[in-house]
Amino acid sequence: MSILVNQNTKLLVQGITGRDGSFHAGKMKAYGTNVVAGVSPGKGGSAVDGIPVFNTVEQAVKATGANTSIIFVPAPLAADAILEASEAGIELVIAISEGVPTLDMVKVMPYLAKKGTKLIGPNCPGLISPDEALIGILPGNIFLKGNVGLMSRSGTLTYEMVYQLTSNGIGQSTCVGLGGDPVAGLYFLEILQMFQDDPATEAIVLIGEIGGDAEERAAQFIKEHVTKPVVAFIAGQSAPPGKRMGHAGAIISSGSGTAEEKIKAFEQVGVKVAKIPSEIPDLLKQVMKK
Amino acid sequence: MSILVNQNTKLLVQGITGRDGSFHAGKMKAYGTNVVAGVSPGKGGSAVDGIPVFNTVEQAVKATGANTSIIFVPAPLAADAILEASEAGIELVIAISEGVPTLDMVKVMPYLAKKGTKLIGPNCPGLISPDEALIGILPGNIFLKGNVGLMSRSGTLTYEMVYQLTSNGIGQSTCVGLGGDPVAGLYFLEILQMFQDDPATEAIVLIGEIGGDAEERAAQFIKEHVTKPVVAFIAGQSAPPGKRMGHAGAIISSGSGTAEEKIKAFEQVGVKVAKIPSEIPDLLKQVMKK
Amino acid sequence: MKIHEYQAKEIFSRYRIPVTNEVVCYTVDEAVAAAEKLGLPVVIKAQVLAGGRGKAGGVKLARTKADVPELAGKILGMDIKGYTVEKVLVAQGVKFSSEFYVGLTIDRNSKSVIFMASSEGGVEIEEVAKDNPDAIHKFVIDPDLGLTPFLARKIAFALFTDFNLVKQGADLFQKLYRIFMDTDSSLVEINPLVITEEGKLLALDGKMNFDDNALFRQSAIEALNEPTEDELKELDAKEKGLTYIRLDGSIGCMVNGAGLAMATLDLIKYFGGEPANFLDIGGSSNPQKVIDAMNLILSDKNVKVVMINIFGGITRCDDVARGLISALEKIKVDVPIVVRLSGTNSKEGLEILKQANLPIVETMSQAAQKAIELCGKN
Amino acid sequence: MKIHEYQAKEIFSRYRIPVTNEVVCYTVDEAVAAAEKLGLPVVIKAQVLAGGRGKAGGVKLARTKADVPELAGKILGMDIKGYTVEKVLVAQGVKFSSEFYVGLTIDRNSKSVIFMASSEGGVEIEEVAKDNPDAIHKFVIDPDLGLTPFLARKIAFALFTDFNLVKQGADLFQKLYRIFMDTDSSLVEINPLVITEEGKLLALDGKMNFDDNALFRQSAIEALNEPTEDELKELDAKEKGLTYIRLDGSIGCMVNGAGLAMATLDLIKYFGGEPANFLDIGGSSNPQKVIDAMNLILSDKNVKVVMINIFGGITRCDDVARGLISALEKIKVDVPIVVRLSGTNSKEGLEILKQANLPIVETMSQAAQKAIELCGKN
Repeated sequence: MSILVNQNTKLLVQGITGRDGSFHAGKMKAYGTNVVAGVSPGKGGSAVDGIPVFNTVEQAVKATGANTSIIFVPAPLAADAILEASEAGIELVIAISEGVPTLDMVKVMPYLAKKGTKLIGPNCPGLISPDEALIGILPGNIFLKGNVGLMSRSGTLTYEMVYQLTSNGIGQSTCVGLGGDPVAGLYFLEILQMFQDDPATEAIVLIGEIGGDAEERAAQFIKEHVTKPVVAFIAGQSAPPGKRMGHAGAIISSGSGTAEEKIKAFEQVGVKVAKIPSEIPDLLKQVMKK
Repeated sequence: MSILVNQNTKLLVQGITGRDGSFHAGKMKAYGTNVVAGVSPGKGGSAVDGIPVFNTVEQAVKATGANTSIIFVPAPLAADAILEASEAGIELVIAISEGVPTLDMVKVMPYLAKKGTKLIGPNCPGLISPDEALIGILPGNIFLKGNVGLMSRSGTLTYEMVYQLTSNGIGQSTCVGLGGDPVAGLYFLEILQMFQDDPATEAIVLIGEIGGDAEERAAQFIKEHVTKPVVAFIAGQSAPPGKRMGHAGAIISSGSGTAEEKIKAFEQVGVKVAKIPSEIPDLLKQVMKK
Repeated sequence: MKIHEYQAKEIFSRYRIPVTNEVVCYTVDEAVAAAEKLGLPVVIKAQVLAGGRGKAGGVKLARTKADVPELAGKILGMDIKGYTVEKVLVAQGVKFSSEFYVGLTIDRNSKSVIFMASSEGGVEIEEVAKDNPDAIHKFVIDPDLGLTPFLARKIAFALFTDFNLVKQGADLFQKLYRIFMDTDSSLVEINPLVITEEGKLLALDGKMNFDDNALFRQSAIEALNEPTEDELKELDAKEKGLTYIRLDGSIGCMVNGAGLAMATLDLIKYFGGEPANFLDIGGSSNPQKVIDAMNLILSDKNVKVVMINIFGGITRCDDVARGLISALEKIKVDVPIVVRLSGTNSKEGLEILKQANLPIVETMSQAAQKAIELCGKN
Repeated sequence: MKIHEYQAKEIFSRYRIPVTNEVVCYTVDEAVAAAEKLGLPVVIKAQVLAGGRGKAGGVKLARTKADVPELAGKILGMDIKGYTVEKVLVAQGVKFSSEFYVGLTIDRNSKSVIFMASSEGGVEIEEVAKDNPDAIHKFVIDPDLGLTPFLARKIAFALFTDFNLVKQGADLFQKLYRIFMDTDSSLVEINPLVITEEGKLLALDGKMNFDDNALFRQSAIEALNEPTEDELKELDAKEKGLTYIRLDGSIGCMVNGAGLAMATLDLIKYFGGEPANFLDIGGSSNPQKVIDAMNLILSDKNVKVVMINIFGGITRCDDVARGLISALEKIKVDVPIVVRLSGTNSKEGLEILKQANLPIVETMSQAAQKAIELCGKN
């Protein structure tokens, strides 16, 4: 078992004829993900890597039964692509596109709620249930099937963490890159609940970042709803106030959303926080022994 | 019993300090409706006919527990008033205001759906459950408590019909004036279902009008979901095509929505249609004998 | 409210929707000059606020220089469904391949704006709707989203196969939606929308209707209004709180409430009479309103009898009766009047009328029959 | 992206939000002329893209004619948090009673725009948020509805009791929301919003930040950008696919991925070092990118050592290693370099680096410690 994506995932790639879309469609297919269709307006009828391409998401869903979509379209068009997927009945949308205007996402959210569409991203690396399905731009080879659920606001830092887990023989149920934009889809709370409910997940790794209060809220949620062990890491402990470090999310302003506060929030609810990334495997081993 | 409004109705009057608002607030209260509050921005703290006035609907609901609201504000502000009621948790909104721009109503509808707010109107006379609650501008004295449910797209025509029923000793469970605007709240289908489910209603009178296809859809719905006897009347049988007869709804264009088609649709599903208003009491007596 | 084709296309142009090169002309000379400027052939089209002008001979193709004054002369001054043609649109003739229909209107059932598109353009869309409903694609527009790029593309893919046309179409449809929303339209149509020889989409004709309830915030649109004489009368009535529509019969009607007024007309027809008007005087007993209403009815010289049908609701019948009498004292009415008064305090009301020697009846049906009888005598 | 107070207030003015009469001045002479025109007293305010200018002495009241050149002269050229004051705003002194705070920003939790309002204006709102959070009213704005009149009124009722002020406030707040949406803002603030002696609301100060991701469609806003030298460097880096932020330390960093880059800085600090920059080179092994990145790092003369931390994901470590070597062959680097390479094909990558005699380490922690060690020696 795993969460969100698995062998029943039928993946549609929106923007499949673009540079990133075609490259990663191939990578995902090679990993074993069931990539059933692509969409690229005006390219309907063609194929990429053997994957049939359609003009609209509606046509693709009708023809292939796609239930999940990954978005590689350029940022100015990404919100519209998300809406198109939602309108066509796609259940889970993963938006990789980086640089999507915040107000575009603000306008998208109520529609997704109305249609019951789940969203991950934008500006995220995607997610993977090892040996089942890889949806995103994550390097499949570093993951190992297992029983740790991982969620992160960051990309390469996730890989770094996963690599350390895998190197230590700790496998993963599902790893989710949530993205770092100010307005994003599923976040810590929803994913924590899913891991809590997933029989295949025994422990949870949460990789946070400075800015906002998502980690503080996650800590509160863990206290109230999560019985499985959780360990955490917060990136940006040394970031100077007011500087934006790559992720739009990672801005510290005036003493709120600092790493210090987040670490304190976690420790208060019994979540162990790694000081440096290399501590994570040991912390996990400690909490999982119990 | 009755539908929508009864002795548990706690009524708020939006626009209570206006000419129509204050006049009808008094009339409704005199009828016995539980009028608990009024709203008029800037007049908070005052009272109309002993009814306390608030600046916002939120304050009124908090102070009085109002669950139903009637809107008397001028047409350009009516949509905003409906939204304010919905946002504050009002369950049923009756919009009397006439001349509300259609696109205002188009924009209001999804929000009401999201919040689960029921709407009647705009441009409607309101509704009454005789001896329980009168919400609107209907003349309370012509109604008689009984077991016939009545719904209508028209105002005075409704009174005419009700007067004939009452004069013939036929009482009413609830009478609903739906309004004649192109985009309106609850309509035939929803009200039919409510009457069907209401133990106090034994027969149903439907008063339709030319224009649109609401009556045709009602006929189809009756066939599939309504087991109680229904009789109908269609106004505008003689209206010339393309003319707007008072109600925005009553436009015939190019052979669709004619009285002839509507009457045919009803007769096909076994609903008796009165040729002239005075036939209604007799038809009712016929179907209720069975 | 309706506007002319040329006005609709001026609005289209402002939103950069391609329309034909064209000039609106009030005289034959202007039409000749316009044709000279545009180059032959030109299409000369009557500008009247009525449908079916093609069938009525109000649209003609001028191929030669001599055609222009001849055809323009014929069309100017022509009567189309009671409207006199006071201006024509002289439009450059365009070579095109296919004709499409696109239109936006309000959909009562989805309570949304709906986009309609069909490959069977150039003919009356109502005919298509009747004969081949599947040929009309309908797309409900979510009010919260508006016409999104993806939906605009979906519509365009339903009409076109060439992706270049799909892109043009999607862009054009979004503009059309913006026009609809920006102007509080109730109907916006392009019929036909054509593909020119150069592979460009072009609006050959255009139609726009507006929501009267929204005109208060659409002053630029309201300024385009050209009410006919009948409509002016209706507008004037509206300012007095009356809704008046002139019809062709001889029985003048005064009723309170639109639904009851419609039912009254139906009843007159049912018993074999012909109503002269629809007139809703609303819900007050103000004598001035009755005076205005009576003057309005009597301004129609066809009226041979007046039927007053009042249902007293909130306004009591005795008040109405007093209002009626006070009004009738102030104006001279030289046709017979039939009064039917029912509802709250009807007994008292009828008593008052009786004392004033006004002919009264008990029911609507009796009133209608009595009016028809008096009409036959006159 | 940020803009100056005077620019924000120019935008406010365009939306008819009342602001003080004011003139932006680049010289003392201009300030004197402006004060003459506006009349005394005037407030002279430094226009810099940094907060806390009041505490830094960048805002002064000039009561007399002599005050103006003196104070303007003091403020112009002043350094506020590393920004040199190149212009001042000379604003008419206004008598007012109460001070309010109103602001709009994005709320991550409701995923909506949020309106904040407080009666405790005139001070830093972050202080109010800390000391008296209940004094800040927050209103989530439904994205589908926007700031409706009723919500604007509700906000205004939370601040004002006088209905005249409520009406002014509701109107002003709706305009402020339109500004936020129209310009793709990330923050719009008026602090303080005051009530003048005439009972009118007036924006005494204004602040606007914008969503960088939306600047592509906000050319008028983008044109207002006045990047500092550091920001120009960051922008230049962005064009090359790099995210660069200059910091104060001496260990230059080159990392792929923002999160990993942050964690790298953390690690350096954790072991007692000071990073010279944040630099995310993204996910490709293109040698040109490495060259650009290295040039960027070395343009900072404080850098004594460079730490390269690459996690090979989709891009394999051996490709990264080859890219690194090819880049380092093309530029002269006269400070020591520490390379840490991990992930896909890391063994092969490290082998390649070893053959090229580049100092390599196995883990992030080792890399950080090694860099700090080398930094100490330099």
